Amino acid sequence: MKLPRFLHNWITRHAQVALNSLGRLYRAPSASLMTAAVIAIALALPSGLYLLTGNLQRLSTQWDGSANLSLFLHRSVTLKQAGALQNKLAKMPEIDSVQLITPEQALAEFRALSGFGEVLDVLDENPLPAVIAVKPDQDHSNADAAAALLEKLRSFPEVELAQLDLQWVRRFNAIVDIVRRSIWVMGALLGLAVLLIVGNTIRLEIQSRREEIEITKLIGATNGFIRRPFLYSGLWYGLAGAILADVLVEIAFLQLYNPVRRLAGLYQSNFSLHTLSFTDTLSLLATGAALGLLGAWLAVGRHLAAIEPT
Amino acid sequence: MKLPRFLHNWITRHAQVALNSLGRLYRAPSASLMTAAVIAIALALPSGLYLLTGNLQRLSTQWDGSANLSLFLHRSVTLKQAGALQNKLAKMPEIDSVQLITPEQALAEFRALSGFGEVLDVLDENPLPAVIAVKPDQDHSNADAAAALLEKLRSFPEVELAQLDLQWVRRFNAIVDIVRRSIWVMGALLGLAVLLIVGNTIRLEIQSRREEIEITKLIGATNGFIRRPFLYSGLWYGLAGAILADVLVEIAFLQLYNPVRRLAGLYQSNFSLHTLSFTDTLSLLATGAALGLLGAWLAVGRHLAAIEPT
Amino acid sequence: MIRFDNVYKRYPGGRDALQGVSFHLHAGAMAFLTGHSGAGKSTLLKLVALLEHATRGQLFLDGENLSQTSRRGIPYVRRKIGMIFQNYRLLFDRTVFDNVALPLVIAGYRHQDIGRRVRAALDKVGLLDRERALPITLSGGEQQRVGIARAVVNKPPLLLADEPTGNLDPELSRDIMHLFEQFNQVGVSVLIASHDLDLIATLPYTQLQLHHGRLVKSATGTDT
Amino acid sequence: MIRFDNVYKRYPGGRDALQGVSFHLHAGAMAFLTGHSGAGKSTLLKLVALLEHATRGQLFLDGENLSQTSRRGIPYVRRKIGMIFQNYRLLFDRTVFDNVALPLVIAGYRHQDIGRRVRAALDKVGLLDRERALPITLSGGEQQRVGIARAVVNKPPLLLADEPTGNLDPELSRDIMHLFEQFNQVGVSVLIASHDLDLIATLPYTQLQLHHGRLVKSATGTDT
Ligand SMILES: Nc1ncnc2c1ncn2[C@@H]1O[C@H](COP(=O)(O)OP(=O)(O)OP(=O)(O)O)[C@@H](O)[C@H]1O
Ligand SMILES: Nc1ncnc2c1ncn2[C@@H]1O[C@H](COP(=O)(O)OP(=O)(O)OP(=O)(O)O)[C@@H](O)[C@H]1O
Ligand SMILES: [Mg+2]
Ligand SMILES: [Mg+2]
Repeated sequence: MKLPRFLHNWITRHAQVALNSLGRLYRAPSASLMTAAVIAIALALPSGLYLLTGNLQRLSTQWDGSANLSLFLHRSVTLKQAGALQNKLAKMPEIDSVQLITPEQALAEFRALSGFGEVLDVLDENPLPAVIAVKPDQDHSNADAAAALLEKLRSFPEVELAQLDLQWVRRFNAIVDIVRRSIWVMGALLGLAVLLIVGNTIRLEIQSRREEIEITKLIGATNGFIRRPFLYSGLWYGLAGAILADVLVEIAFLQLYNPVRRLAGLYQSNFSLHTLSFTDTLSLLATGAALGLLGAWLAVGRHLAAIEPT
Repeated sequence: MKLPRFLHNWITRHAQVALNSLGRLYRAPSASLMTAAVIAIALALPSGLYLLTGNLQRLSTQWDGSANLSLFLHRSVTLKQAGALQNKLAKMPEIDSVQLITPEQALAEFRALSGFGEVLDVLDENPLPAVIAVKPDQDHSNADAAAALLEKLRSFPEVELAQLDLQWVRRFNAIVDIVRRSIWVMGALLGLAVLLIVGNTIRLEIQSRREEIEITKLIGATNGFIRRPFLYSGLWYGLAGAILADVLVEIAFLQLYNPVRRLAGLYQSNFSLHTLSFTDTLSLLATGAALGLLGAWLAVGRHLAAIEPT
Repeated sequence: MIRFDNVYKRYPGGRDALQGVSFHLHAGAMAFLTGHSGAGKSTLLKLVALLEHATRGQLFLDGENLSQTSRRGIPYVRRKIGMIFQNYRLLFDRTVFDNVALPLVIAGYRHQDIGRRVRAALDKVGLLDRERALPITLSGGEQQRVGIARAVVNKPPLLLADEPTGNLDPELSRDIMHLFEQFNQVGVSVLIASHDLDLIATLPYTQLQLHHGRLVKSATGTDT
Repeated sequence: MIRFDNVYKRYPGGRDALQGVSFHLHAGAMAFLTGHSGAGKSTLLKLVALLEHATRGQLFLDGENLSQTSRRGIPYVRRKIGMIFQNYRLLFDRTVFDNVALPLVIAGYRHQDIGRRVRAALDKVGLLDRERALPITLSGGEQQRVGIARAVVNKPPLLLADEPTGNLDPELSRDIMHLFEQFNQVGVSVLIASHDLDLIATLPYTQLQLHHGRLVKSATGTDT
């Protein structure tokens, strides 16, 4: 394929500028690294937060924070009858899933949660009833629909008491609310920080190359010609910062991996932290490059026009 | 008091340079604000984290994560006998405090924690024993001493079963471990970031004032004379950043204040977030100024020597 | 090539640098611009290169009315002009070669052409052996000659020189003036601001003399 | 005041700028330094101001052996010298007043003294009315004169001038030379590098002529 001459020239020129500005960064490695490191830290923190919320969400689906109904059965109901009820419920369209908790399982869970441990062994008989945990489907998870479902289930003769776990839902929502607000505050700050850092770096770079800009304007350079290397610098800074950020996030999550495993172990969960996926990494790099370019663009737009040769 | 002439000159000169460099920042307000904002964000995040851990610690002393002993009494023990045992234990030197939990209280607590709620009302009789919660004093809180104490308490005739709440201690420690590691990772990154940002800003500023530095060296300026305005710039940047960071942290915690109150309410706690105290604010300002000065010092040391007039 | 029509230039601050200047430098002509320090010589050259804008009056370059040039058009006007600055204005972090190559790079010349043309220009000012040097390692006169090479490298139709021999010894000054004459002979219009009255007196070109911003002696250029 | 004893200067890259230069400029004497572009004039002046270090040989300023000056001592040597640079080297973001005041500020003069001295120096170069201007708004010759005012403002015992009249018209050049003579008459030693052979020829001072780094004509200065 033969490119038109105009396009060929255009590509050659851009490639040259891109390489030149990369070379300029490479020739001052410690300075460039410092700038990239600052950008990396600013990028790593929101990425880390993003990962944390991702993991939190996975955790919350394991915990299942949506509305749950508990049906406490009469103590006279046999296990067989309970199993039959379970099957009947499972076929109802409003219900997503049901789980039967036998009195023995309920006691074991209580033992684990309360810390009363062996002391319960001294009880003469198991005082707990069998329980069926009911999870409504998506459409019946809101407060009203769940309450209507509750009314319906309450009418089954085996059920002594039906209860909606609103307390737990409220608690979980309160926690999620706090986390969401923290992330919103930090994320906004850090997004701003990336733009400021890149913009500031490019601004100071423009300032320190003021003489060069004036001289090239003097001998007939267009604004586009002058802008180009700065935009590429911004791009490279952002990209380098993103690569470093990726490394930082991986290191940080490696630090957390084992403690989280241990904690999950204590709760009999096999939950483990997920780190950045391939697509995550790609979007981090793209975000870094885009922010770098945008920051450079803003700085160049504001500060390049102010430099006129005299 | 009359200052010696030498000292008087010295002070005048420093005051002049300090004001001059402040004036220089003031004359380029948007640029200075940008730099200060970047520093502020970097300072605000560790300050916010510091506050969070402070609050977490307050919370943990409320929860009391140290080793606890639970004494489950025989069901035949009357409330009066239990009260007498409580008083006897409270007088033991190894023990910090004791709390009697009657079967009724234990049932209520179980009800609240388990979510079984009203279903327990259908029980014929309360199956739970009375419990005495024992908190060892500081010296007997470690695993060995607590185990020895446990052996001793087990021998009381009223006690059916004595149990050390190690599970809860392990869980709490695992959580604390995760939080500590996260903070360590983030704190290290952000501390580095502040130094890098100030250092980078001063480096680029030195670069853009290279001509000025060369010329002043040409006409006989000492290194100290040239260094001074940059050090003051660093100081001002750090200080301005710290002031902004203070504002940011206050705003962020204001965002969190109400959700946390609400959450604490759900747990019947009157816990509320503490924000930066007066001393905290002072140390934030001092830290900002010190980091600014240090960053400037490092940058000036590395880059000023490289500029020699020709 | 250049026509001034009753041009005034007042700088912000109220200083009148040019007052009622009118003259016409024909295409292919060569002329000197003289006058005391602060007379307005550099200002006149800056108006032509659109580094400053006239306060009143009209000026034309190559038939184009410069007061009507848009911002986007300015770079293309400057590319028609080879300008030599009183204070050289070299890039101190680039080699002599890269400095001289700059106008060609800006104009988008091809790599091979650039090398050939740059070396030809450096040869003309006697600095071919210094192409890899940084300007900071050159003597004052050598820097001035790099500036001259940069101005002529892309063979512009107009050469503007502001004190091009201020830092050259008499012999080299004569050589450089001779170089300008050579360019003039192949059709380039040349306008040179200079203090070197002795040297100018030996050459047969028009003199435009400024005195406190007014043209006190002017004549249409005559080609040799 | 200045004594060179078989001084060699080779720049990194292998260029020999000075070769076996010996001369003695007595305290209170005035002399000119001449030679072609690239002969080594600026290099010689830079060695005196410790902007460069001699490769071989010894040089003395005011009796002090400059090859033994420590890094910390360099600024104090420079304060003894009023130096005028070929390329002015003014601070473009400070006013003319602040530029001229700089050596006094560095030396720690008091506020009141500074104002008085700066105005006296600006008056001598005819720029008293421009003290609030920024250097960028001055003509080339005016900038050169600001540089001269800065060099003389703290009355140093030695004046080094590198091409101080390169951008001045002949009349102003004579005035500035006359100013140097006045300084010389009150005891200041003066060494001026210049291409203006015609002007120098009219003045009765020693000439040190350099040719490719070697001193080809030298005589001990004689006071007028
Ligand atoms: N940007 C500016 N702002 C204000 N005044 C200026 C500016 N540039 C030049 N001037 C003033 O305009 C007058 C003419 O300046 P110009 O540079 O044209 O003189 P010149 O003839 O080139 O002098 P020289 O031979 O010293 O270079 C001078 O008095 C100068 O101070
Ligand atoms: N820093 C440097 N590194 C390498 N070579 C240099 C350096 N400075 C000067 N030179 C070379 O040393 C020689 C003498 O330079 P110098 O500046 O002393 O000449 P000059 O007599 O002042 O000339 P001019 O009249 O053109 O200013 C020149 O050939 C120059 O290229
Ligand atoms: Mg001029
Ligand atoms: Mg020189």
